[in-house]
Amino acid sequence: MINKYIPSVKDAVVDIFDGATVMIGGFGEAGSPIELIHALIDQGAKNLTVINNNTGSGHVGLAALIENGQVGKMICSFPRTANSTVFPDLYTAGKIELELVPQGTLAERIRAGGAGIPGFYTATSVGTVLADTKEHRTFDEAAFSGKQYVLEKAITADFSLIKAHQADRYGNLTFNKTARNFAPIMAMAATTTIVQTSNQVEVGEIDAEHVITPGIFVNRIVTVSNPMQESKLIAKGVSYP
Amino acid sequence: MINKYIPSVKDAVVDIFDGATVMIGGFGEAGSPIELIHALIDQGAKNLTVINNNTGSGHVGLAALIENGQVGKMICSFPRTANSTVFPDLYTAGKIELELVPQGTLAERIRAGGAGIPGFYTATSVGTVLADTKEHRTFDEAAFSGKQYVLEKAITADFSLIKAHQADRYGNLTFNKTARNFAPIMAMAATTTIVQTSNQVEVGEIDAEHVITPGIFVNRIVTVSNPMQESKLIAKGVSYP
Amino acid sequence: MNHIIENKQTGWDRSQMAQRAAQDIPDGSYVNLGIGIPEQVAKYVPSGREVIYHTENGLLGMGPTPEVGCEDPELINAGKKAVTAIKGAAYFHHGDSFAMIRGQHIDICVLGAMQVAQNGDLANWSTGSKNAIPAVGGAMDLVAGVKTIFIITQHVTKNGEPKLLEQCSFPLTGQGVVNRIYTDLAVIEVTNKGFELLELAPGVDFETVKVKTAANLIDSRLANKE
Amino acid sequence: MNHIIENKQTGWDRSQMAQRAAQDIPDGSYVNLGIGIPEQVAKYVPSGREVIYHTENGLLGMGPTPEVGCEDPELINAGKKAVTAIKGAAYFHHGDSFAMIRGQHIDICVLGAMQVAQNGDLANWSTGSKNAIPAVGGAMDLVAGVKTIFIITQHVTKNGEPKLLEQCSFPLTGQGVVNRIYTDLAVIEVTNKGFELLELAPGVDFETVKVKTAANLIDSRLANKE
Repeated sequence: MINKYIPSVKDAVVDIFDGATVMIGGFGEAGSPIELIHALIDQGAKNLTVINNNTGSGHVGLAALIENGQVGKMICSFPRTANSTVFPDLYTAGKIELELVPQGTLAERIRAGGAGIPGFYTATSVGTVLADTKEHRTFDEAAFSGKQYVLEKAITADFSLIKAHQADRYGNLTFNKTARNFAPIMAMAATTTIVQTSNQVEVGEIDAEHVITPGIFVNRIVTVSNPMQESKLIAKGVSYP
Repeated sequence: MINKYIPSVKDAVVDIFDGATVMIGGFGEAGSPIELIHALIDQGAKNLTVINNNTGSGHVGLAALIENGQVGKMICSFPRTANSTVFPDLYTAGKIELELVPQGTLAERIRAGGAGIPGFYTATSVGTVLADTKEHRTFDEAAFSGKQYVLEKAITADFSLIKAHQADRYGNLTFNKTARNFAPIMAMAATTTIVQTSNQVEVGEIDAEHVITPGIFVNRIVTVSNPMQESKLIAKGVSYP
Repeated sequence: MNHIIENKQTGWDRSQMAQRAAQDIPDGSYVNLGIGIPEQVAKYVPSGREVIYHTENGLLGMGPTPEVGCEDPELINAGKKAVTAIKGAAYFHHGDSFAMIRGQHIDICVLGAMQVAQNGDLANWSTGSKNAIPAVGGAMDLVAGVKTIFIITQHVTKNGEPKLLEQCSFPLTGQGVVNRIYTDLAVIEVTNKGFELLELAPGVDFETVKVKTAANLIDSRLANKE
Repeated sequence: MNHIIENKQTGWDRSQMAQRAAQDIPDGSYVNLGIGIPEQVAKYVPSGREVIYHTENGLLGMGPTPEVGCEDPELINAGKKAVTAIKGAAYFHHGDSFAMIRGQHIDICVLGAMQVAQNGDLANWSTGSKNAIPAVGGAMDLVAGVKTIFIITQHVTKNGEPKLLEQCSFPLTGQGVVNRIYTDLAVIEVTNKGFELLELAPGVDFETVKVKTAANLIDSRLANKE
């Protein structure tokens, strides 16, 4: 029988290894799997490459993971955020690497990684410093002619940590509003996709027409009944651990 | 006010021009917008390039459009089907052009067309005659190394004709079961997307979490209350017109 | 527009710039609004027009700011501020959201600017300072993918330096992407010939705008009258 | 398996080939079944194993054939036959469906074959005849994308010609893609060394299989015993 539920966030992240590439869902706090991130802080894996749109805020969640010295490199589109000091300080001190990727290119590179597409072309970043080292080419087809495009390469990961609204034991997922953001594509792009949800549902409760992430993309699910809210923790001045 | 509903299938296809590229949704009869296709037969546009997974069956729908001499070229993955004689006869007689594309490459080329991606790489067809004229390259990234990939180019269209389950006046769509197939990506890839639905719903009736095709990809909607079922027409020996 | 022109003022303030840009958004448009003044545009779209707002973090049909106390931390815009969703909205993931952008499905994007060049080059993400933390977000995707790019910006910097230039000195966000600029002084179109003045803010004359623009400025109001 | 071995027969019939292949599908697998004999595999997966079936026209969680009269023309499989959906199924569009395939998310695909070469090359879409209407469907995507490819095929053609060859003469579907072959005579693994016999059908001896195979055949049953 297929049952992807496991007992705890600790079990969920137990095999994340030093040097692993880890995608973390969320756009700001919306969709951030904060309990999974904190479990990864407890677990202690080092020299991680982390993919997220941002670099976290305050001293909890992703910012705390970075602050704890576990992240060697960030791949993101916007490493400055309100209440974000951890990454900027480390970056300025030369203690963390940054690969800056335009947000849509980041999303599409992740989707490509999940879809078995090693590379694709886009007009995004053409003529900017971010395209300086990229391969350029043109296309003759009418809809795309007369412009330059750059080759962008897929991003894949060893692990993805994401937050879902509902999950059944097959791993079928739904998401809540704009907390969906990067989660469905990150679920596709990782060898091991780890999900936290506050709503464990029976198989069949999610209508087959409404499934956003089919279970095939999910490896482990853990129930976090009352997930913390990043902005509330920050407002209280909480630091993790 | 946005209202993409128009009165009739005749109005819906009125400006499809000779030589236009037309994507037609459906996988076999599931999702085939048969009333829109018949309206296009009545309208008479010629020398069309048609994109569909198949080439129709019997003498109705897509097969009838081909039989009526309106299609100069088919782009498809599987032009032979049960009850399919129209295309095979014309092809054997050298009267219609065929671009044969693996089904997943066809889907991804359409999705790329809709997503503003002029080209992408895939391992599909490498080492086969279908890759003979394609650009090959390798990638160094671990997840993709040691294999050859071919460059595949986006497909876009002047028009897409698709069938939806529900539609609101914004053009938000849902689909029914496996009738979804190519419709959402074809809706993205055409300059003008034309939808037939039997369920006109009010704005807000489709939950924002359950919308499959957001209205931005839809231009015209027409209500076809009791759509015909291709296999039933074929069983009855119906020919169109 | 009349109530603006009747004011005894010189130039447009931030809200008026947003209001002026809003006049040029047609009924039925799909629009993405950048962070800052552009966000205000939604408030001023003339009544009778139905405009659908896209936010790149996965929502088409973004509604106004919620009332205090009704914010949902999982319903935010690209600036990470709480928003609402209209009836008829749709949620989708980041891959699909930027397919909408890159695939030229969004009609208009309204953005801020650090510099705009007369050929439409835009710089709005970095001053090129070596000490700054680089951060680009979705700006490069938006300018590369959206059909029409409107810019709302002060005509000059706080130090009085022109922002409309022959050539940008800051790192570019995109090449030749800007269509129209709404400043505190004027509405300016970027054409094949360069900057063309479409309209002056109340109390502002052509010479004032020309002096504050570090590139040639064509008065197309005259051309249109000829 | 015991009830098969106890039959006083020679070789496996079509259902038994499907049944034999079904034994090798682990619990929890995601499986795509090709048209023809492969479709039958689902009927024979041993009880106690939960296997999820994918059909490339947009369904994960395909269930058995519906009862007569309960067919839904909008719920079909890749062979365009009426199917059902299990509890816990999910529908998606063709782009997403082939992302599952191309992205190596499907564990096993079971397909038919015209020819298989000892290096794993597969030919199953065209005889290369100039008069035939070429038709490929999803076969090239499946063999390029799915982790493990099982083939179910008669060991020889209707005319008695070997289908397991040193090299395919028909146009390829994919290069070096086949992992295991289930024929009416034997189960054969494609390894770095070539075809390796894993198991003989009841009443069939190694020499019989060897004679009907137009390539070297290694008896790895012996190797395993050594």
